[in-house]
Amino acid sequence: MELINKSRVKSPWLLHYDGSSCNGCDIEVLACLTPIYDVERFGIINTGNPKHADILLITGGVNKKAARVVKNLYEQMPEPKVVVAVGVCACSGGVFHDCYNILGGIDRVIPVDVYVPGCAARPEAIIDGVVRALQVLAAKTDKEAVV
Amino acid sequence: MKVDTIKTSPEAIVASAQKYFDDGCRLVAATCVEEGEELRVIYSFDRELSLENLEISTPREKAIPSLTGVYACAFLIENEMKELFGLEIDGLSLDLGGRMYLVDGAEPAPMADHNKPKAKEDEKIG
Amino acid sequence: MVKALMVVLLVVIMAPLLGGLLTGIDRVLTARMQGRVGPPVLQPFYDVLKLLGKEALAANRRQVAWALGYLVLIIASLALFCLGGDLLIIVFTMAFAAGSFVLGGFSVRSPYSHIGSQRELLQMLAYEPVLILLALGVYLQTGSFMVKDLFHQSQPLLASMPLVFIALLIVLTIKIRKSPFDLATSHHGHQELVKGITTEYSGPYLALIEVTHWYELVLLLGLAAMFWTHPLGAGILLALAAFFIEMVIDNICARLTWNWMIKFTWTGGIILCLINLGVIWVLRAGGV
Amino acid sequence: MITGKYLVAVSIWLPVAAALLCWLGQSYSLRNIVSYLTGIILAVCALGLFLSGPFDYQPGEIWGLSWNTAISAADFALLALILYIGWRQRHKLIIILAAIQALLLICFDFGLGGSEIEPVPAFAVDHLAIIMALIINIVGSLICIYGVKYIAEHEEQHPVAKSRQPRFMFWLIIFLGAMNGLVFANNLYWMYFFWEVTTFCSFQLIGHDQSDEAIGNACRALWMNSLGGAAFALGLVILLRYGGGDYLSMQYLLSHHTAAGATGAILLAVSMLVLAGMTKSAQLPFQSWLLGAMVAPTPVSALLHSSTMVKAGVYLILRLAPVYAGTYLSSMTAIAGAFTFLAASVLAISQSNAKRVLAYSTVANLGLIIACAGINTPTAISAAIVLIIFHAVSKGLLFLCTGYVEHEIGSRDIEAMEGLADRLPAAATIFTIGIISMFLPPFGMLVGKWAAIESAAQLPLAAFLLVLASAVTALFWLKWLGRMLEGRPGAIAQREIMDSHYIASLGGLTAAAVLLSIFIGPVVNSMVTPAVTQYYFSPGLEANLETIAAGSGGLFSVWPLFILLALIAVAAGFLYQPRKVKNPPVYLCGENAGLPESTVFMTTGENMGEVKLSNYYFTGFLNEARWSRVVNRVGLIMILLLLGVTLW
Amino acid sequence: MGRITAPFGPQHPVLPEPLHLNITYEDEKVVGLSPAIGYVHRGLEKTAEKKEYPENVFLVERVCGICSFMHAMTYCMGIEELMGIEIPPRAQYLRVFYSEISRLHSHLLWLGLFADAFGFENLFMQYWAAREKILDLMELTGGQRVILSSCAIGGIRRDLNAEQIDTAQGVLMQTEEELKRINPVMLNAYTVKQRTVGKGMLSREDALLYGAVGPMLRASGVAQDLRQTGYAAYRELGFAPVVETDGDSYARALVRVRETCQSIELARKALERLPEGEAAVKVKGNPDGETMQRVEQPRGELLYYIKGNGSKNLERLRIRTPTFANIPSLLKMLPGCEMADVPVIVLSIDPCISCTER
Repeated sequence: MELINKSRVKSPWLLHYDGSSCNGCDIEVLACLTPIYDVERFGIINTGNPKHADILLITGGVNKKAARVVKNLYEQMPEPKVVVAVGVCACSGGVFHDCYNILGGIDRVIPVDVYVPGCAARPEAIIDGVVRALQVLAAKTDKEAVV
Repeated sequence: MKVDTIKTSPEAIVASAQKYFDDGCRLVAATCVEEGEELRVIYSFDRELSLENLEISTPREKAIPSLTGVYACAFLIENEMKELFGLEIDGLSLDLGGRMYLVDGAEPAPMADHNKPKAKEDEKIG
Repeated sequence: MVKALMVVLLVVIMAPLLGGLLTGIDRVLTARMQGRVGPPVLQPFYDVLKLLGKEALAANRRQVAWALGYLVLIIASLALFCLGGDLLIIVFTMAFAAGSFVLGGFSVRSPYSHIGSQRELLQMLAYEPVLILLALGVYLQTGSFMVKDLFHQSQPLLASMPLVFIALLIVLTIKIRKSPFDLATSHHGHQELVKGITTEYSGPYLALIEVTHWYELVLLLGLAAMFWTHPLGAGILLALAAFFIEMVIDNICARLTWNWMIKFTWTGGIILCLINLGVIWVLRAGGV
Repeated sequence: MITGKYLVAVSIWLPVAAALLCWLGQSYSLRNIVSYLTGIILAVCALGLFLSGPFDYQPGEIWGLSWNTAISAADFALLALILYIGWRQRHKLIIILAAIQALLLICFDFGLGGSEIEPVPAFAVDHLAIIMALIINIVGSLICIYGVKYIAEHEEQHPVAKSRQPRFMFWLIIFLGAMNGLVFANNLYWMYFFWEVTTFCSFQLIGHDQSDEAIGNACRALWMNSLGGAAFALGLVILLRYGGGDYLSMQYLLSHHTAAGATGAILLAVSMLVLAGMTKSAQLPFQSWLLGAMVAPTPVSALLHSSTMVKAGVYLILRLAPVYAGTYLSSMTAIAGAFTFLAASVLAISQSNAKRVLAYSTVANLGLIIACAGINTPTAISAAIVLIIFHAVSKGLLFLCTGYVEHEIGSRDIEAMEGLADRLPAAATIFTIGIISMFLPPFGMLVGKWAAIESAAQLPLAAFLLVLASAVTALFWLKWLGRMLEGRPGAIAQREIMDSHYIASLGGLTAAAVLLSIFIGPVVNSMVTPAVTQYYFSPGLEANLETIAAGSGGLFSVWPLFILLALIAVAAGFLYQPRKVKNPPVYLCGENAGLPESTVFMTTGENMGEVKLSNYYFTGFLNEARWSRVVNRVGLIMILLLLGVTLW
Repeated sequence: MGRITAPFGPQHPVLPEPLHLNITYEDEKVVGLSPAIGYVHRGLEKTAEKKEYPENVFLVERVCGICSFMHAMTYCMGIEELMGIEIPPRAQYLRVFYSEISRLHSHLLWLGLFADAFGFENLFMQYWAAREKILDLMELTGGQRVILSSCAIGGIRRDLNAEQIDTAQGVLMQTEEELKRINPVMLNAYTVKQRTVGKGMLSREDALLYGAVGPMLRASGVAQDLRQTGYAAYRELGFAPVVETDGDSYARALVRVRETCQSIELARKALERLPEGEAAVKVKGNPDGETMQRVEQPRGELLYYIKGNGSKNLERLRIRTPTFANIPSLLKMLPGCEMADVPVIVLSIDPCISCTER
């Protein structure tokens, strides 16, 4: 059990979904995978499949159509899982908060564990967000173990 | 300042567009502007890097013909106008039924202000 | 009998450790080739351990049973191989294992896993003849289909079957899911198939499949090592070299389509084998 | 061998009597009882023969006439009947071929030798014949039992003015008698008679539904098999003319040509018989009659494919194998068989009709068996016999299951069978076992295929074709099986109620497929090895057979694998506990519509779409008609070469 | 024969952005297709009417995070025209510089994603590693990695100093060298050609019929690049469009590869000839009247229609982005292709859904 909990923080698999973002944060998320930032150092893989993912990384606010998608993806992820909202739009809706088709931040649809600010969020901030998400993940599993 | 346009009628728009098409011009965009009761649609064509615009005006409830028969690409533009301004369009090759951007239950024609005094007041208060 | 059981036990325990380590090395070296640092060498173990701790999701029991079948049958073929068994039977058992994997993908009404299974079937179609021809080649060369009889050979198999070895490299690319033939499970992400057959597996069930891949890797490298049995060290080096070549190929190729794969293996791979076997056959006929 | 004699008589006459009873009795319950009773008695007879071992048997006279004369008369009567059918159907080929046969028979009976023919023992029951008898009488009887119920349901679905069920059962059961006669016959002239009877029975059964398509296909089966019959008759004439009366005895033929192989005219006659066998086994380019035969009710297909008809062809070819051992004829046979194996397997990929897939698979496997006969080493012959046994069981099972499913779901299309595992769990399980037993270890078919490839190493071209074909086989089986196993997440399997006839036949064959594979060692030792050692005496033979039997040499013992399979089934139960595992909807790119049907998704214009799945059929590339033309040409060339090398 | 129907997107590992295609396959051939968008539609045009016109510069920058500079520039050009503002020459040259490095980063990003679409992970990494240098350059000069906010009504917000210009020149030269190493793989590797040559054919006629723009149009043999009209300082710098005639995915990649080299050249020329003086002028008053502005964005022609009424708020802002114009041609190119080619063809238009839906 101990071993599994330790492995959990060493092998976070990401699912990245572009909510209703302007692409700015998206390309920064992708930039995290590339040689300069190379998140695979931390065992992070961008899986692209909710059923394999531990961390849901959402960029951009959420509009009415995307809300359904975000909810579906979240529900298809196996427990334990955490959600990271990347960028100010994902946190609160950002510059688009009063657009007619925008519901607001991701937390309007699913529970968010970590908020990463920035417009666009910098890769360093995103990595930091993921690391914080891992702490949340570890805390979540500890709680489960107690229960 | 005003964009140079050639005014035409909704009935003649397809034939005019056909002429542009035959000249090898590209359909760049169709822009819908709300002017009081009427909707003004500006069709922009590209002729050797210069813009030529056709303009029509139509009452909101009256349908205008679709250009998809001439320019296949028009379906996206026209669906957008239909959805966001409530402009009726006849003969769309692929009609997304006002559900290109919006979901069921969303407020119709969100770009059009006319007939929506309440929404305006809210804004003013905000 | 007791000895055989010991061997089997050793295989069951050691192979995944070795396979996981090799996978880790693969990931590090691949990252280095791409100008990245890459994960820790032990990363595959972390991944599998983590998956074991995740919530189990599955569509139905069949899906799980076939995944388990994949694991068990691959272990069985590896055990047969280590016991020096009949190559044909090893190949057929591997086919059953792959078939089991395919059926696991088919067990869910999911488009991506379904298409992954169809593709895996096409992959089987592509590599199966080469593997059986390899066994036939071994027979023509040694007069026996038994792996253990290879150890009585003074001359390495590589000397008489170089072309078959090249064909085996093609098979290896398909089997360990490297570009240009990473078609059915999307070992590397970002594919039209999402994760292919494994799309609908998660948590411990996915771990099962990962571990099976490790066993399979060891078995396949074993097949490569078979080409140089005396001294066995040379064979191991040969296998590692083959593994390294696969990594390089993976990093210099785009992923190709299944049509291309079938065309390539059924012409290139099979013809390589045929020429090689033909030469052996003629030489043998001439010699006798 | 007093008892043996009776057993032979019962095996041949009981089906005739039972068939008549069915025809005259007209009642369902009568047919029911008759089929069960006949089945049991025939099975007991076959087991009795197995226990009693080989013997020769010459029946005495009947009403003062020699049996030889009676058979002659029956032969002519049958040919006359076929001529009449040909005339009524306005089918020139049938008329011509029947006429040729009649002429050849006239030559045989009156032109050559005449009464000087030495009477040879009519029946010689050897080990191979016993194996065949076991297959015919056990598998065949199960199919007849199944047939009683099936044809009744069939008529409910396709009502006819006057019930044709009695007629159907008549031909179905009499088929068994004819096959028994065929495999026991030692006198080739007798064998020819039974050969023609099976042809005629199959004609009647294929045309059962009386639709234009059914009649057309029945006629095609008749003329193609008449071609084989003509080749058979020609072979007989040549044997008699150039060899003499003794050569009409299969035993004599075998014992006089074991070591060096036959030469000259005898070999030509043998090649004619091989050709006859190939038409009957629907080898390229004669496969179309067997595919056409798929219009018949499914028990007919099952019978034709597993225990009768096509097996008669391979039986004859296998039987004669020692005679042509070591000749070019042998090698050509091997290559032709292997080519059929490959071509039919490839064509099977393009089919979505389950019965056509099964038909192509039969053609392919018969090709494999014939290839083994052509490779003609003791191991290869053992492989061939093993394949005959296991193919009969598995193919019978698959056909019967297809028929059952067809009646349940109203389609025999593979695509319509999607999700069968949740709709008809028992049928899906049977299919799973049936399909796996066709080509995967540790089942008998694979053991046969393995031995075939091992022995084919002697003959590189054949080996190469076998290797390719064996890879192709997996493709069409697995994709079919995959469709049936498909399930929506969390779907609960429905209860399935199966008729007792179906339980008996499907259950019996499933058990046979599994048990025979588990006990393949004893099966090989007690049945296959004696059959091979009868005619082959070569050093190293024992060792080879040991390998198949126990596998100690090859380290391939089927038991561990069976134990592993059982282990998987049990462990899966532990690994997947329905209460602990969640079944979320499948991944649909996040667009799941949230309905209980987990495969509905939201799409263009906020409408709902549903996931549709299908197998790949490669129809663009694998056009059946075009490829059939190509492979038929190659097949024809192979047949011509086969005859050519004999003459040369 | 049976057919497979399955959704492709909105969330899909191969798609960086949400786009939904409901595709029907036969074996793996695409035989039916219906698109759906709207996952990123925010209603930005409407919001622009509520904001004051100078604020809108920041809003339109977020139409798309990749080509945000171009959006800001086009908007500014429109407002400047309505208000009759003449911006200083230095600002014109700086606009060219920023446009070109934006294009460079966008094309490199695309080349990487394109490589990823056909499963060439290493090539993806190489292009993105090269792209990081450009991002560093953006950060150095604009203070941000992706959304620059350099453009303002009346000119350029932050002028470049000599040191920055030197660094920029160095980075551009370095990138050129780097690309000389990477580009041959994209253009000559056998496996890459197998996946791109002949895939997603779009003839010259179809390109016009379906309204394709930008590299798509140029790869189909139409020599149209709005930089030819000579806005900003393009007339002074001299410009000829890159054209290919094959109209397949390979041609599109080739156009973009050649355009990266052209961009480096243009950016360096702009810096070399950078006139001295102010980088911006003061702005007073409110826009009145209507105008249409067109600019060549990395993905093609971008059109802004701006209508002011003399108040701080605009009456209408309409943005027609290049991807919006390029999406219809997907309906032409996808049917008949292999499933594996779907991502390649979809990416070959360089989709920017965020632009499309605003």
